Amino acid sequence: AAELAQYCLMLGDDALIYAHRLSEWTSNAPDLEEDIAIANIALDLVGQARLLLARAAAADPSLVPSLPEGSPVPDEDRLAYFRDAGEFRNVRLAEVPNGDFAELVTRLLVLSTWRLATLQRLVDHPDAVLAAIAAKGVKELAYHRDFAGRWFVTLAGGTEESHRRLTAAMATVWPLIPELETGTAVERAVGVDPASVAPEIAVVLDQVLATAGMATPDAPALAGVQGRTGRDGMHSEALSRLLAEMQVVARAHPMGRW
Amino acid sequence: AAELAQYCLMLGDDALIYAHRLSEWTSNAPDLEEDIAIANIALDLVGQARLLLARAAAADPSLVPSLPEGSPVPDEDRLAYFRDAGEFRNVRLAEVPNGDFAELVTRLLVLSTWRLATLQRLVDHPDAVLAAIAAKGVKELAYHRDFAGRWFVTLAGGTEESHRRLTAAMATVWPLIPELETGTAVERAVGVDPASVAPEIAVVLDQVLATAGMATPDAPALAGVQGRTGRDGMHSEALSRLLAEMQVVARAHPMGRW
Amino acid sequence: MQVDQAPLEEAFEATIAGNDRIEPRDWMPEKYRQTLIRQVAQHAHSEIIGMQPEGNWITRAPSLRRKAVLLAKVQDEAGHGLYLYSATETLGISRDELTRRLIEGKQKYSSIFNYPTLSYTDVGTIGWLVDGAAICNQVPLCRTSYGPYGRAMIRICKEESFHQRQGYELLMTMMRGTDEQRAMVQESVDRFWWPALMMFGPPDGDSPNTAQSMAWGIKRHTNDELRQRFVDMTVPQAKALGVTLPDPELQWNEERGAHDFGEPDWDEFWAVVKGNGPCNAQRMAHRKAAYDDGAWVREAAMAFAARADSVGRD
Amino acid sequence: MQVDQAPLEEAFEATIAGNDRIEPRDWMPEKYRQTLIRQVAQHAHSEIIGMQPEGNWITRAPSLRRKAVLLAKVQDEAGHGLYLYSATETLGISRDELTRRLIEGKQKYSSIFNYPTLSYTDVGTIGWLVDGAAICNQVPLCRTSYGPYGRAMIRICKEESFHQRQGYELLMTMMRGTDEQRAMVQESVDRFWWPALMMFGPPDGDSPNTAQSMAWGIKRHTNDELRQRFVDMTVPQAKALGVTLPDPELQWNEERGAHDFGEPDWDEFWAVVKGNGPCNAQRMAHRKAAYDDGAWVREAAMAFAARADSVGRD
Repeated sequence: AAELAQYCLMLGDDALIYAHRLSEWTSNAPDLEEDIAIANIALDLVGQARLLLARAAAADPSLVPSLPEGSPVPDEDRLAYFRDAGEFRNVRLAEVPNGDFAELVTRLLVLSTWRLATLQRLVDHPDAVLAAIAAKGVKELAYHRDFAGRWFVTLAGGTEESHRRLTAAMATVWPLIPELETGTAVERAVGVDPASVAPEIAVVLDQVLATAGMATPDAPALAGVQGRTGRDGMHSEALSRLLAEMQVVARAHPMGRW
Repeated sequence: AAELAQYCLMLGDDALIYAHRLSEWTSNAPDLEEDIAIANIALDLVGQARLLLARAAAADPSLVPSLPEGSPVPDEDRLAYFRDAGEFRNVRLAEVPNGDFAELVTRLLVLSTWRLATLQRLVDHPDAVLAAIAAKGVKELAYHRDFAGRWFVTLAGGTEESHRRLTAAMATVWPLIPELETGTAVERAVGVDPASVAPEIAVVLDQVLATAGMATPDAPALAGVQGRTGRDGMHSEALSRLLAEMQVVARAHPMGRW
Repeated sequence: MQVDQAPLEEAFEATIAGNDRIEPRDWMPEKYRQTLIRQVAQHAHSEIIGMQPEGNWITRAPSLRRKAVLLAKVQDEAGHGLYLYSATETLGISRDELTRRLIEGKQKYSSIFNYPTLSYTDVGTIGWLVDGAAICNQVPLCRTSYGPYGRAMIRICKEESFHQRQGYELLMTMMRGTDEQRAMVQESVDRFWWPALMMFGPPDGDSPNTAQSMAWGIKRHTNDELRQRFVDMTVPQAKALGVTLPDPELQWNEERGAHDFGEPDWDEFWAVVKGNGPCNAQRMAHRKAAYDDGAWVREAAMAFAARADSVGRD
Repeated sequence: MQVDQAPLEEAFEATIAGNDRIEPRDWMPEKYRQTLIRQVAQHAHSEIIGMQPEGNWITRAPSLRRKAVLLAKVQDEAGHGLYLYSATETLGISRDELTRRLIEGKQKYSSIFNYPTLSYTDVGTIGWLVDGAAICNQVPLCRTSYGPYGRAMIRICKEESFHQRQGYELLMTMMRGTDEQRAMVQESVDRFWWPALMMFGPPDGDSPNTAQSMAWGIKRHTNDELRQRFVDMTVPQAKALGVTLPDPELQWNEERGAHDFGEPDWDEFWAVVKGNGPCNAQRMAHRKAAYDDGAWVREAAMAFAARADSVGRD
């Protein structure tokens, strides 16, 4: 159960943290249609995060940060708002600061391709709750990937400027892909081994890149610290800043009702 | 004593909050000399803030936020780190987000001219502590104003681009000047009535603008909310975001020693 | 060559008189068209600018449930903007042109969005008071004489009243929380009460366009009528919530069967309308930055579509 | 026309042999000049890039006293960068050219700054371990053969050792704080210990330039000698602090009169040197953005100065 909880935390944190980055786009997108679509994707991911964090808390209550006696803050929010950066288990690609719209499209393409492949395999997971979360998520992720894929092709074949920006975005996103594929003992034990989905991700990305006429960047992996990366709680400098913002109101009111 | 404390809080918060904005420039300035100069100005203002907040706490201990029994956090830090946005008394010009270097120069010119004129009058204040803080501050502020004034003239007479940016910066800064000159009952009672320094500020700014060949912007005052502005605890949306960052580590450790 | 407009005008007047809808293909007086463009565009702009004050708190929402609710609400506002721009486009003007008019300050948006949101509580207060006032203004517009506008309003009003209930529910929940939370609710209501009353526009005596708009069936009630309706609706809600409305003159008038209430600060109102509110410059700068930053994306999409199109035609 | 270099070379060698300083006007071998440019520029770049990891915490410093200390420290680093660029300029290359070489990745900076700062504690750890290691490297450089470099190092070392004491004092204070704070100190030391050891460069066997640099008096000790000195200096400090250094092989060797210690992960070292550390791209992007954003200011200053100059000459 402790491992299942850890695994749900990983998937939940990916969703929560990337939803935060997506939500920063609200009222800043290139046009209304994209503003709505991005908010929608963020909303799906917040929904997934809630279910996954709740599942993690149920599977291993010892994970849940304790608050003063009588606090009405529910478990999902204790996990979201009362953990520090080193306790988050998301991959770093979910947390790095936003760039331009090309960066959004590229990152979303990679993350949604990866997450879709993962959730598809979790649909039959022995844990019925996780399986149900995955089944719901698969439909959502298919839309996310489709949105990203269409824009990826559009930007690739749009103007010189959009092509240039997409190339730059790929250079920043690609070094974070190996981290997605490495995986941890927990993932291998109770979830989907990322190494086993890596070939599928490669096929999908190759296909999109081929359609778009973009070359795969030849970028080495972004190193961790002593081999440890996001899944191990070793993050980039960006995460603590993100959390300072995300958690500020909740932490000011540990006894608050919302 | 309550009014003196409030007054020290106003002057202290101006220094603390603007020092924060200045410190955001660290490692981002146009050249090393400016990076050093801006850090120096921020450092002077942090120093002034510490003395003023400590004086406020001593003059009216009821102002100081209470922390758990036995907390070693000193009064100056309780005031800096454990008040919410609505309890800060700085003018809004101190808190609005940074723009480009022209904005830095313009804002610093206005704020340092105003603060220098104020501190010069406080040198003879009946409160010996405040008078001493003012005497020290006058020397520092003279340097800040000089730095800003020289760059103001340089940007005005530099390139078309720098002239255009300076004009735009003035358009964002000028609407916040009337708030500096309005003043509150507290300032009139125990400090320097801002209305009484307004003519001197106008003379200095006119002089700098004349040397630079820049026209005074014809900008109406930035309104408050129901007539209330920074001195009344009514701030812009930027302050709560600034504080979320500034206070995050201190608030996570109310019993911490640093 | 002058076409004889008399029969067209007669048909238009008959439609208005019969409370029927004018549709995009129908003839309409140029002033009617311009008035509608101004009003519907202003409404659309209000939805888009209105995303900012609440959007300010999405990343800081204090629970995941509230984060989802707020994200969905701000997304709805973008959706409303979209319908309303579409309705305006049926009057012969493009969304891009409307956006340019907004950014250049040639068209306005609701002044309420020029006030800052200073705590998360403001999300609830905006839902309760601001959406509440908007609904009072908008429900009659569901019967407005221009078809596309009326139909957009029906959908929008349904969602707005959902938002209003969500806002009220947030405040109600906070009132059951800590003393600090209750104080936050009161403080927020104190700040938004008067600006909410101003949302109905100046007193009838100072509202020169009202008469014509009512004659055309674009508007259905005067500003003061709607303001009174809002106050009467809100006072019992405030009581149930346990907050005080910051108006010492507010009291029930048995004779009128309505509440008496104080006069908003109309100087403040006009200052904000003229662009000098606390956030006008900030809201416009934000909108302009998003529009400018997105230009290359819109251009890329157009270039891509044009290429796909020309390939399709080959 | 070939000048006879023999007497010049002889004079140069004599100066080196006598442990005297080479000054900018003195003749020097071209390879000596190039080696110095590379080394002093790398040192200057390290100071400038080194502002970022600590600067990351200025706005979040948990007390006003610490905020002032940190601001002053990062400012000192900018100052060190300034002296060192000036020293490099005496070798006939401009600061602007050096900055371009940095941004284009043609010159390096110390790899330690490619590790992230993940808590405020890292400010203390960097002061203690990173500045500590820097001092071990730099104290001998005060006697380096090139005059301007040696004199800059004297001033820099004085300030660095002040920073080192401040960093150690922060950690010491935190160790007297809460359990959580003590855990933060240990976690931070665990992350920085090995990268600090790597600051002395690869093992002597893999350091091909060391011999020539020592012969020229640019360098005074081998990498391994300095690393040993650092370990021996730091172990008792760690004990006084109450933290464990994360090396199971670390122990006093009575025979050698020095500590034995484990081997750093040299694969990690070379990966970071080659640009693939956790923050290389981020640090370079930050530096490049600041440089690019400042271009219009530097141009304005030059244009203004040129105008003032031409007026002065009229």
